[in-house]
Amino acid sequence: MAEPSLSIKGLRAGYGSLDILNGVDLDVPQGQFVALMGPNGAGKSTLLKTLYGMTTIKGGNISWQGKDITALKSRAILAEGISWVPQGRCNFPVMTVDENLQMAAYTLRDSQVKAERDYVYDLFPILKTRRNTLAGNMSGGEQQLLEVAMAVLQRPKILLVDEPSVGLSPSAIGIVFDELLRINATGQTILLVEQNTKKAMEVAQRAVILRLGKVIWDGRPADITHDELGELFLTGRMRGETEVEH
Amino acid sequence: MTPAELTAATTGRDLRVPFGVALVALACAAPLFLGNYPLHAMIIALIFLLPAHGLNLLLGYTGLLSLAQAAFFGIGAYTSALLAVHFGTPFYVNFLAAGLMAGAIALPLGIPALRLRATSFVMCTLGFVIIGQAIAKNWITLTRGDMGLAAIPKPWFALGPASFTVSGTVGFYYLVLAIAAIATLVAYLIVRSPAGRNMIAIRENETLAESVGIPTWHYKLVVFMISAAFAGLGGSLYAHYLTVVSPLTFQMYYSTTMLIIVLGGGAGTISGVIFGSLLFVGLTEALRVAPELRMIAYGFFLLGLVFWFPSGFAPLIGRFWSFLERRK
Amino acid sequence: MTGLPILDISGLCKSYGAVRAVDGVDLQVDRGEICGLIGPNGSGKSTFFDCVTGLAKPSAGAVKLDGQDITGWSLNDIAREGRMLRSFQKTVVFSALDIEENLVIAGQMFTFPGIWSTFGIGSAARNRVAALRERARELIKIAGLWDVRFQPAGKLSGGQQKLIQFASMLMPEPKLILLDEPMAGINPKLIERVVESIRLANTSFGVSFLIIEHNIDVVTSLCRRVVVLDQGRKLAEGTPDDIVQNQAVREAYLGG
Amino acid sequence: MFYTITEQVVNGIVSGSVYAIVAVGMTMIFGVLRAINFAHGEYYMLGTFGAWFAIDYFDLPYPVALVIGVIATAVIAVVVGNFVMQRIVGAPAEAGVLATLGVALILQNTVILLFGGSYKFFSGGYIEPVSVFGFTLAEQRILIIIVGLVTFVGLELMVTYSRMGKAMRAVSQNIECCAVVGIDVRHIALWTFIIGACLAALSGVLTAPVNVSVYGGMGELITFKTLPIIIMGGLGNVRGTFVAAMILGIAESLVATYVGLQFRDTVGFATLMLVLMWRPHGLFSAQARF
Amino acid sequence: ARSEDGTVRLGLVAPMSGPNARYGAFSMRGAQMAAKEINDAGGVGGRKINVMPGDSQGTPVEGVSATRRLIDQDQVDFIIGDVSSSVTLAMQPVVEDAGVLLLNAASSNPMITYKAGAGGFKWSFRNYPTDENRALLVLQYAAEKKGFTKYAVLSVDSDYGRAAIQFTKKYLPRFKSAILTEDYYKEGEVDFRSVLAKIRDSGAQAIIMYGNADSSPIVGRQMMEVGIAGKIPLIGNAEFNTASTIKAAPKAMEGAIEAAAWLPAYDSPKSKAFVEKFTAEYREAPNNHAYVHWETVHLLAKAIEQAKSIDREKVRAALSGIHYDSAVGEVTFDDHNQARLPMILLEIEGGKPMIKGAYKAEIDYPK
Ligand SMILES: Nc1ncnc2c1ncn2[C@@H]1O[C@H](COP(=O)(O)OP(=O)(O)OP(=O)(O)O)[C@@H](O)[C@H]1O
Ligand SMILES: Nc1ncnc2c1ncn2[C@@H]1O[C@H](COP(=O)(O)OP(=O)(O)OP(=O)(O)O)[C@@H](O)[C@H]1O
Ligand SMILES: [Mg+2]
Ligand SMILES: [Mg+2]
Repeated sequence: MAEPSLSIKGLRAGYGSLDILNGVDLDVPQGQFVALMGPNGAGKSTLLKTLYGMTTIKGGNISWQGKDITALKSRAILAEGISWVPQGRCNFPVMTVDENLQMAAYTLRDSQVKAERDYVYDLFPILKTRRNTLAGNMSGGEQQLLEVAMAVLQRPKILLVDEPSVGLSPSAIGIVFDELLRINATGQTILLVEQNTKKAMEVAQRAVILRLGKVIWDGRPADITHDELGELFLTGRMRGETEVEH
Repeated sequence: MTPAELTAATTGRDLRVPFGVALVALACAAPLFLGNYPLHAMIIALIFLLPAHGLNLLLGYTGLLSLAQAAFFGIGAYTSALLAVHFGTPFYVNFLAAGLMAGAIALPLGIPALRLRATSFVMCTLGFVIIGQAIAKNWITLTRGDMGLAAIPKPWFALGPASFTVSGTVGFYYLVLAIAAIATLVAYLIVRSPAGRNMIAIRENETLAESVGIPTWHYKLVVFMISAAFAGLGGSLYAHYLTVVSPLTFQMYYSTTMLIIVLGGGAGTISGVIFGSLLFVGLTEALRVAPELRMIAYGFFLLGLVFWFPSGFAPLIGRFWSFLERRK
Repeated sequence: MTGLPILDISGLCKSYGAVRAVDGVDLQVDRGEICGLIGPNGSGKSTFFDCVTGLAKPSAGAVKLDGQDITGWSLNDIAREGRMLRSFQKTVVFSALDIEENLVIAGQMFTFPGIWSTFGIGSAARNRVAALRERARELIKIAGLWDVRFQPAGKLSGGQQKLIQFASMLMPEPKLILLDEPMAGINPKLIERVVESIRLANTSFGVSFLIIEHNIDVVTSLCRRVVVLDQGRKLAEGTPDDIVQNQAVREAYLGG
Repeated sequence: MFYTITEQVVNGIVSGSVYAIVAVGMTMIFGVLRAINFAHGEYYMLGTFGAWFAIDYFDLPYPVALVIGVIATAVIAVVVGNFVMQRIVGAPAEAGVLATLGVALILQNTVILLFGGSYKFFSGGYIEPVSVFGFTLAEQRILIIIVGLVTFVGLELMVTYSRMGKAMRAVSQNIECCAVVGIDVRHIALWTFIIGACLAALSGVLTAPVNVSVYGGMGELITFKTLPIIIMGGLGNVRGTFVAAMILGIAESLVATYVGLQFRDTVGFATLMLVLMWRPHGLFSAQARF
Repeated sequence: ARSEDGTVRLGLVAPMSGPNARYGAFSMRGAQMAAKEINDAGGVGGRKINVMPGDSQGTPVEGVSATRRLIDQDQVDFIIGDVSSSVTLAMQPVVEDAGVLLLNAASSNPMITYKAGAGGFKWSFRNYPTDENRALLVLQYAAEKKGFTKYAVLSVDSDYGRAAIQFTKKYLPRFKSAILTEDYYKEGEVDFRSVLAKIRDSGAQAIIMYGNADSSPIVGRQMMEVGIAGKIPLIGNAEFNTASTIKAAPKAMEGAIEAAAWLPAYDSPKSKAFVEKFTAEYREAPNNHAYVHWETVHLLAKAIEQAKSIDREKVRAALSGIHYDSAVGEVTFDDHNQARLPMILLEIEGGKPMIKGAYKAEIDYPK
């Protein structure tokens, strides 16, 4: 494996006094495409939020390219080249698609913005046709596309995406995942949270499974079958392990 | 209501009862050890408790921020005063009429206002106060305008041929205490009923509440009327206690006072409101030691409240409960 | 149980300015049926739901529920009838309340006749609420939310909130439930359970369903009939197998 | 008759332009902080006091006093912004009401404590009446109208085209998402607040010569005039606020003439209620837009 | 008496915070200055006067709270207050119950003394002219000396402004006069242009204005703008005669007629000395409220002196029969505990206030 560029050690974090992550260890080398999976409420979104500086960290540390980013605020993290697409709606509903993309480029220089915008319009032509529609008036799936586009536009070094496939039609899911693969090919690291495990295991180079705030499985998608995955979600153990116990 | 509170409400009942009894006993015995002036402060606190309960039902439970309490307070005060001065009716007639009048007027006002959302609703309710004051000032034949109505008689009751007048601070204190206790019980029963749960649902998410079949519009209207009636009853006590009403009764000051009581005590809890009214009146009276600095200190108190106790002092009470329980 | 369809919609249209979100759709849901509604993003599925349930006013067309014309009724008018309930695509819950309270509220209006009775404090009211709690606990177990049942719903994960919404729909057992993407963000194992409980409600209580879903596996396994929308119009209708084979559907929706 | 009506309309426009400058600051603050600023009038008062102080104690000319009044307010706004306003971003509406009421009490009574409660006499400005199209106005009022127009055009441009303006709109719509795209919400909130407070101060100093009296409690009335305007204009809507201010100015003027001055202060809220019955989201748009 | 510490405990209820704080500030300064003068001269009967403030915020409920506190907590024997009539009306029953002497110095609503003395409340006194007296005086002067018959009303929308006009109307027929337009402005109003234009077109000969001092300069300036300055004079009472008001709009104030309990410009040695001393002390000229409170403290001191005790009963008796020389003339009380006060009438001529006389009138109480 290459030199780890994102390194999470013994991370404990949560909301207020409530701990959700109970010691997460994860090393992600530059350019890897990681799928984070796990049952509902496992703490996947919380992990991404924590990486983006949006929760209270109780212990452990996060470093990125050798730099400790544990205590940084989200704006500073963004400046380090880490972008986040949160779960659920996150756009400016009373601004047009065009303006939303401009806001996404808030930290970029003005000259860059236009080129970047044209680039995402090429990627997602449907957004181009709706460029003057208010974001809040679009369908759920269209908004989801917009949000992915907003993050892509920032050209981050690490992209944290939380369930980008939610609400997308099968063909749109195809487009989004193709795009993730493509930007991954340009060297960007991707941390993808997905419930659509089938699709996620197709595209990711590595699968990490979280349960009750801990990593319980980490390996290549090819090394785990679908049924085993389901079993892991439910019990936290592989079938093989249970048999050994008996 | 947070789950913590819900559990506290069920498991803590055994403690609540003795504690509540002790509190009531203390309140009953207050005239034995309180002078006239502290008793007066208690009376004011208890009078304000009524509109505050009303506002709490509206804001704390149903999620509607209203500044109209002063308007209904004023309507109640004037209704009572006019009846007492012109017709010499006994207290309970004036008192009930004040509540009914305020509640009834809330209906036509609520129908257009409750269609508005958040800030527009707030401003509309503020408008009621301002327009109410203009009416009280200009409908001179009825209200005597700015001269106000003075010499409102002390509360008296007629029971058949016998009649009985409540006079003196102590007498009035017991009258107000009894009424406040009943009002608190009524408010408690409302929020503990299924309707109370529906009100919270409206507060949390109106569209969702509608989609699960809660007639949000009716509830809002009913709660708005109930809250107005509470304010009207408070206004009646106010008029009989101070013996004057003037257009100044319609003043933003009273609306914000109610707001401070409810939020300071803890919106969405009954005990919080009781605590809030005592605290508020205690504070304003305590601050009298430095008249020039009084309002400045009060301003800082508000800021402290917002930033350090954003959900009022009720969580403190909750913590006190769990402390007691752990000791047990 | 045959006869009239439970939901009968004809020529439904909805436009927002120049956008024709729904453009003349006819659709029937038979009694006891589980019907699927699919289509590409922005094809007008959610808008269709909005028009049927009264959240939006249709520009044209008629909606009949159980033989009764309910076109133009408001969301609340329809919901209060208690025959048809819906869930929302964007998850909404009563954030400050725990799961049990969320579910009790969802069932409450259907066990209390009229708003005045909800102010009741007697044992009759208490018993009703207790029964609701009982049912709520059952559903919480089914949805796999037992461990977090005391947490405020607003502080649960996205998927958990989606499950609360689903469970709320089952609380009062209406005749028809419209679900807008109930499986979005739910883990594969739980999807199986949700599918199971939909089947159960359908077979043992005769609840009909109209389900918007992008998870095509779920749609094919659950629905007897699937309707496909595209750009506000009905593109196809038929059994899941027909639909998956349909060339037009493949192009517009499934991709390739 | 016709002359009277026209004259009253002109009077209405004159008072409308004062309302407009104060209200636009408040509407911007609301747009970003989602808080009704009950202390807004106090910044109007502070500006006036600053200018009065400069004139009375140091004999400075009016234009210099104007600058001093605005700067003094800005300094106070920085403090209030840092310690109070930034912290109510994203808080529920009630918190905003209480906090700004608290600030109003503090500012108002501190000024009273420092300068005494009595009214002061403002002696600067250009108060000579001049005749324009047959109407006589104090020169100062012409200045007010001009400054009002310039402010509005400037703000409208800023809000639509500048980075800051767009960020302000963004903050008003979705705070969490601002973190995602890297907008510093607290920074934007602070600056919006300072600009809003300075606009209030500016209109305070501009009107001081014609209003003459300066006293600690003068802000409250302005706050109450402004509230219906910003709701009518559509919260956060600069253009709407301008139009609403003019409508209110003219309506007040006509009511004062044909109904009675005592009803003047009710006009704002009465008009507001009528407007809201007809258009629940204000005169202009269904949604907030700067 | 309750106070055993050898002082005279004197409560002062006034709005010390809130929008009307400016009245309270003046009242307090006037009273404190008087107390200091008396104490420096050895006190009353050897006792120092201790002024204890109570904030009424201008609202009845706060006023009553303040009064209660002064009585029960601070153990005062005498209270002076409040400025607002509605607050004073609410305080009356409280002092009546407690048997504490209330000496009002600045409320002008006639009801206060309708109900006092022979009217019922034996502990309420008022050392301030009522609205009725003033209204009559102004109208009489305007009609007889100026020949006005057509008036426009522009008064403050408060108990004070409203009551003054109510009594003006009572006396209109006597002078065969009429009111053509009637408007009331809210305290703090700054825009009078519309109303002044209406008045200009109405044909009124004078504007009857009963208001507070801070509005007068604004009205004056806007009269200049609307073009009626110097043509339609102001009459009534709103401190037309202070130097700053005249300076603000000299042309508009020319010919203004005012009837007042007192004015800084009043030309008597005692008054002049007060103004000088106050200005030196507080770097600000006194207003009417400062004066009346200053004078009332002195009046009370004299009553205590005459009673030779701070026993309230005795002081009350002394007050009823007092003959006190105030800065504007002799003060006595009638059977309703209302002071018979001279009222001064001034007219501005050539930019200077000219005193046209001091008048007293008996009040006819409603039967
Ligand atoms: N804002 C919050 N405050 C308190 N607790 C929270 C909050 N958000 C989430 N939690 C808790 O953290 C746990 C993990 O939540 P998280 O959102 O990380 O789950 P997840 O793995 O992303 O699940 P899903 O697949 O359903 O999105 C949940 O059980 C929830 O109770
Ligand atoms: N309020 C509105 N104003 C304008 N256009 C709207 C509005 N609501 C929906 N639309 C448009 O109507 C079309 C249909 O939207 P709808 O939400 O019904 O799609 P959908 O089929 O549910 O898509 P998805 O699968 O992405 O949820 C979209 O193109 C959307 O932009
Ligand atoms: Mg998640
Ligand atoms: Mg949809």
